[in-house]
Amino acid sequence: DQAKIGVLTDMTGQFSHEAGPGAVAAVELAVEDFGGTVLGEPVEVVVGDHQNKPEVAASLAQEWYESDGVTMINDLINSGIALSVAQIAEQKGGIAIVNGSGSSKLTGAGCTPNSIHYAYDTYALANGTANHLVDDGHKSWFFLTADYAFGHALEADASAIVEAAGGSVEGNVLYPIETADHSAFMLQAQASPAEVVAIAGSGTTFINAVKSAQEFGLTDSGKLVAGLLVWLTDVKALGLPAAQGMVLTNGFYWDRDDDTRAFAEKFKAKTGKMPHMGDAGNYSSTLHYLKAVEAAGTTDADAVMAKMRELPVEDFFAHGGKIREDGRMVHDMYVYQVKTPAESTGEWDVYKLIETIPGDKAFRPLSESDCPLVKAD
Amino acid sequence: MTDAPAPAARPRRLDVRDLHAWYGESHVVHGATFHVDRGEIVTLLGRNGAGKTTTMRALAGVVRTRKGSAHLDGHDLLATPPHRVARTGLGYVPEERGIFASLSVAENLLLPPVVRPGGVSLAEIHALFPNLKGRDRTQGTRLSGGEQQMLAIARVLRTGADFILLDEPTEGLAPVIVEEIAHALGALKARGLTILLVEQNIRFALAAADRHYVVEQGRVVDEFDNTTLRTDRARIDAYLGV
Amino acid sequence: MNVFALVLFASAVNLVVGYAGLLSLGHAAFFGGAAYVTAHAAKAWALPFEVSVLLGTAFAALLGLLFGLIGIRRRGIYFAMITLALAQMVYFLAVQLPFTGGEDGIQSVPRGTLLGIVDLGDIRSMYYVVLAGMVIGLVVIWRTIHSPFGHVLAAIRENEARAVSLGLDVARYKLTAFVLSAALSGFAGALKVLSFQLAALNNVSWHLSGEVVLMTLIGGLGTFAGPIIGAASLVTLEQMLATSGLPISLVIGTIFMVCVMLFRRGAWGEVRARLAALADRQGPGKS
Amino acid sequence: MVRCGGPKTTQGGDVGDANANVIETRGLTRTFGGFVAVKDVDFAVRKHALHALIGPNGAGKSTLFNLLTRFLPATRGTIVYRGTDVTRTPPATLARRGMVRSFQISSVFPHLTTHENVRIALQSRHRETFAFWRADRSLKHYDEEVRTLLADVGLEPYAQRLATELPYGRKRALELATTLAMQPDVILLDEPMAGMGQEDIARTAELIRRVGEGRTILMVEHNLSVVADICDRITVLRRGEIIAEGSYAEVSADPEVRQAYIGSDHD
Amino acid sequence: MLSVPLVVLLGQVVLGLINGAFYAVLSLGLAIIFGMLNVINFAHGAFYMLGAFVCWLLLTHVGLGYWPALVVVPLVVGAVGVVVERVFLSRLAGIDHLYGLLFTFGLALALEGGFIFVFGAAGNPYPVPDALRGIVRLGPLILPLYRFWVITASIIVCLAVWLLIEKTRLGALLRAATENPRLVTAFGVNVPLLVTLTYGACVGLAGFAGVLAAPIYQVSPTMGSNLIIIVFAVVVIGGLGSIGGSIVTGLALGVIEGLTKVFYPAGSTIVIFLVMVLVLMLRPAGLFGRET
Ligand SMILES: Nc1ncnc2c1ncn2[C@@H]1O[C@H](COP(=O)(O)OP(=O)(O)OP(=O)(O)O)[C@@H](O)[C@H]1O
Ligand SMILES: Nc1ncnc2c1ncn2[C@@H]1O[C@H](COP(=O)(O)OP(=O)(O)OP(=O)(O)O)[C@@H](O)[C@H]1O
Ligand SMILES: [Mg+2]
Ligand SMILES: [Mg+2]
Repeated sequence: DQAKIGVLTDMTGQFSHEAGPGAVAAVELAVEDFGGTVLGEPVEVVVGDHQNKPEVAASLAQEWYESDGVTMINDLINSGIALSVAQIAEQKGGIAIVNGSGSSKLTGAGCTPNSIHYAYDTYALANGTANHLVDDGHKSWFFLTADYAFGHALEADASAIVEAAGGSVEGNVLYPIETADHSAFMLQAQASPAEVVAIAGSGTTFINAVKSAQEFGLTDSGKLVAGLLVWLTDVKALGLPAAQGMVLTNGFYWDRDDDTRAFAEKFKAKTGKMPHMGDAGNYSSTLHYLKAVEAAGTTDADAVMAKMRELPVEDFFAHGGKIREDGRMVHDMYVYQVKTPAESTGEWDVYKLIETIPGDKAFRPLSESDCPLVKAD
Repeated sequence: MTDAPAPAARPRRLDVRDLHAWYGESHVVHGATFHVDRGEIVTLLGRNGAGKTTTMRALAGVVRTRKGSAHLDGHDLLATPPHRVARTGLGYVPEERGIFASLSVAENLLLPPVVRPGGVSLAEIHALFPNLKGRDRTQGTRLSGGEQQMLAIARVLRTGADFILLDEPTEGLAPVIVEEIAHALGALKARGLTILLVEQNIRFALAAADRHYVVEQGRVVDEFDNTTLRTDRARIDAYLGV
Repeated sequence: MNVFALVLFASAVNLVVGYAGLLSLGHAAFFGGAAYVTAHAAKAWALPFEVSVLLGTAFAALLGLLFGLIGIRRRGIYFAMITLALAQMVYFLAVQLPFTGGEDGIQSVPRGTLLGIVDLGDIRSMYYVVLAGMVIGLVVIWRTIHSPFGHVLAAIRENEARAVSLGLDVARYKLTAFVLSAALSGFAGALKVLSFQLAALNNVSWHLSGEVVLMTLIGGLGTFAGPIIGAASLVTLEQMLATSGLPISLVIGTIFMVCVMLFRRGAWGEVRARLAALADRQGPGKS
Repeated sequence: MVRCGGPKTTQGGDVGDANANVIETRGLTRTFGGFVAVKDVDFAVRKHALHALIGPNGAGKSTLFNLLTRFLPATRGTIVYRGTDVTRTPPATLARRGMVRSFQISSVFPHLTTHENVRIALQSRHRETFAFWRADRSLKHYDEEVRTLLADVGLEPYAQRLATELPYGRKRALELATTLAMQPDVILLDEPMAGMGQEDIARTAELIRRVGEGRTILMVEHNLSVVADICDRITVLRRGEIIAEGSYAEVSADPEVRQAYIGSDHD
Repeated sequence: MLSVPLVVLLGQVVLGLINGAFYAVLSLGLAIIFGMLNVINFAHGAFYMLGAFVCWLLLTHVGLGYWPALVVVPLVVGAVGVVVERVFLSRLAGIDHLYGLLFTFGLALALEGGFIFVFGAAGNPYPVPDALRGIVRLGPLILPLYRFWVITASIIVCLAVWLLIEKTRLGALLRAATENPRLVTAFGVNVPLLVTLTYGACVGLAGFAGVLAAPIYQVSPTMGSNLIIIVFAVVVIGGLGSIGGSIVTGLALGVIEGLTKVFYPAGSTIVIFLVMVLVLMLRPAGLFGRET
């Protein structure tokens, strides 16, 4: 029984800065830190570049599970791909752990007994930021939402929370994801009386939206910009002058405590950059997987899944993290604000912590889940 | 000037020896040898497919796979880069006319760069080809077939080229215009131009030219002067299969 | 199995681009549109395998008819841009309509059984069914280009005005070829759904429309084997590169450039030309 | 000589007989922008005539052809073909009803062989064009007919050559063969002799005369010896208007025609 | 939907014009390459990206600022274009223009992939030059100053190019050279040189647009890849071969797109294509094109 881990990710495409080489490095580090072997055999890591093509990902996943002896596939950025590989894992008796994609469908209608949604999901991110800001007195909101399922989900989750917490949604605008120029939407945001302009999108279009917000003087005119899904790499790409003041929720920040800093140093030595929540999730989940394999004494998917659920997740990423029956790994989440250039003391010193959300409050409660595995109970 | 002096008295302008030309793999001109002297109008006669057009294209640099030698006023045409050939004073009116569809009549007319002073003026062109008058803005290929032929000739006359290759200039032209062109060629000759002509219309060839070569299968097989052509029609008819 | 679907798709595209001289930049709409319809029919309506595939193919054919009616009288790049524009609208619908699942697509489409006998859940029988589907599609294309209709199509491509003057109603021939090609592309898309159990946005995006033309071009435009070779090699390459660690677009981009520079008639076109040259050289010697 | 002053041809006394005139136009006009290329033309071609249309360059001959074959829509006026109004009929339909044209600038299918060029026309004539399910072996039965047609225009030796490789004159011959393959009732030939060598001209003239038996032919031609030789009726166009009509002898005696078109050379 | 305030609407028209100015500069170059050299230059978006990147690299590694970059970058990118034309595209002249498309598509892929490989996909920020920082208040409307500069610079460049092509013999020469290069050569024009320089100049224009774009958008490897088909659409709507057409169409479509963003944002990605289908149905050769 050899444990073989496949990192299926976007190595060279539009998401490669969010996952890609960083994901691979994190998994490799975890294997090294585990000692390189499990059940007396070396742990092998293989890498696949799915190029954001579901067919390529599916072919590769099938081949990996079926003939290449891959026992677990990790990262899985791109929600369509994550959903389809989760299905394949179930069919072929493999394990899929999602760190790259945030779609909460993975623990909803698309949940499987063989897949785990690990680092974060859209619900948790929206939940953290919305709750915090409304509690803080920022009650009127305007949404700038990427016009696709992922953006809609972020917005829907966030506005439900805003309204539940006594805030109001003043308006929204759906921007097509191909849009490079967001200035037209900025004018609308500008004209709205709302205090908070929440951007529900990700990747390059998110970055461009924040840039225009800065260019149009949104923050100067007293509005608060909130990002509903922000990677550390996005903030780096924006630069502090453009990103400063933005409020966001994240599952991990390298400068949280000594353990995270220790991991970050190792990661940086290997890749030249600081890890973000996807990287940390890839590391932590790989480690957890290997521990479970060792505990189960086999790489058989059912046995390992059972062990993974049984053992608590205990490392720098999560303390006492737990995997629920819908596949959700439950852990604390954190609300951060982007520092101003003046506050920042170093290249990677970009966030200040403003709130910690305990795991049981961070994620969608099981009672609201539409995962068939939960209903079966 | 119109009365041709003895050929030997004229300086040689074009001297073609053992010219070969190919389209890709197919060898079309097989060693043509002929010459044209200053102020002469010379025709190449021959059946369809004999290689007349190809010979002209080889001289103008439009067909690039060539061997042998061709000199115009001492310039080695085969060694001249194609865009420099026009600078030697050679103007080319192609058989297919080569009117540019995306250009207006005026643009077509003004397109070829002037290579020497003394070209035919626009006024003279309009006098010669009244059809072109007032059509400046019409798209080139929307002219009638004959008008396109006029435009193709006019275009080259304008540049001041003094050695002109004319490939079937009368094709598609009304008899009156053919007559006028015959006169015009005479006038051009009087101005000192030298012309190499490919022609199917023997009547026109007779009226316009001084000497005639017969091309057969890519070779020059015979030569006539006008008198012979007039008196010994049978000989040429044998070549042309009439 | 991706290879089978794309080989058929590229061959169908070649029918219009290579044989009818109509550059279409919108064929992904047929491939992907049929994929969505097939997936939805099989999953949400729980229709049998054959019926879903037929529905997908029919949908593509209808869509092809619509595209054709709008664009067929335009020429060259104008035609290409109309097909692109219409395909972008299909893409837009795929993003907007609820049943397509947006950027996530439709997953876990059931395969069912073929004619109620062969269980397609079995990967091996699935494989042969998709292979058979591809072969059937290719036979249809082969027949078409080597048929009286195919000759007329060639003539129209060569000289449209002359074809009209000979009493050929060119728009109808082009439309027929276009609809046929759309239907076959749809068929390919349906086969893809059954092999991967998913339909996704990238199946309707203009990138795919472009890629499939490029596959055809690389293999050899207007040759029967060209698109087969082109699609098979590109898909295989993509699959191989996935685990190679190389920067894929850089490699594929470079391959495109090299292909164009080295064999402009496409791989197969080049082979054929060489063979012909060889035959020429030997011909006179023998006689 | 008959001048065309009135709205109708008065020649022959069979006016009004729908069968006698294969083509009739009334007030046919075509303008390009402000330029009137064909002006109010009343024109008729009688059945089984070999009718020539001549006139100076730019007179509107090709335009008139384009109008008659519906390659260009008319600005005004009507066209009647064998008794029915075809002013709005699509060109391909008209061709299938027996009116086939050739082009002034050679128009062949360049990358098909000479043989295939002609065969396409046969396919069109026999409506064997939509069968995409049938093998092209089924086209073999045309071979004999193609060969005959090619032989008629002296193109047999070129049968397997690509049309693009033919010398200019041969392309014209090919175009003619392709046109004849349609077995048209009415053939419109736009300068069929242009670019041909002497030997071909004679042969083609003979060919046209031969195929003209039992057919109607309307041709534009600048080669007046051919026109004089084979055409039984001639219409002269100038600046879009008919200036004369009649036999060659009649027309060529007209001083206006001589001045505008024929010049002094021909007699 | 009708509750959109008038100011916002007016603002959108201005913003639309600004985007339109980008479309105009890009489509201008594309239109010339396309209409006159008969190359479907799929790499145009990549050259635009290259322009922005060279600009960024000059700033970060050489310390060369925005203003000099405005001149240097188009020259650098143009030089790359010259090399590409000379070494590759010139060999493809005369064969089906699909091969030119294939080549430039490959080039675009390779450039994009290469830049992602080296610089990552996220992109890099480029500061707005000091002189153009800040916002302009037009009544209640707030617009960034830099955007006004973009529109001015683009329109000046477009007009200059238009004058050069339409009012000099250059345009006619180019079109003729596309149609029948051998004949134009025989007339004494050095066609290969002409073509190379034109390609270089048009690509340089794309580089210029890249510099203009750098401070607004991220300098990222994928910035040109989605733009390219929009710009193609602009060229086609304007009518192939019509330089003026592509400028006017670029500006107009920018405005139409901007207004769509107000009333039906989702539709803004396809409004241009919708316009294209409608235009081509009514005018087969585009708004300003001529039919051949
Ligand atoms: N582009 C071409 N490719 C291949 N062969 C060609 C090409 N053009 C002409 N040929 C061949 O070259 C030979 C000579 O043709 P060319 O056009 O020079 O003849 P020509 O004497 O001008 O005839 P014509 O009187 O018909 O114009 C012919 O056999 C012709 O088939
Ligand atoms: N599409 C068009 N646009 C503008 N002018 C046109 C168009 N087509 C034809 N013309 C003009 O109409 C007139 C008649 O042209 P047409 O081709 O009918 O002449 P033609 O009698 O056939 O002459 P030729 O004997 O030279 O072939 C010409 O002056 C021509 O320039
Ligand atoms: Mg010739
Ligand atoms: Mg004519």
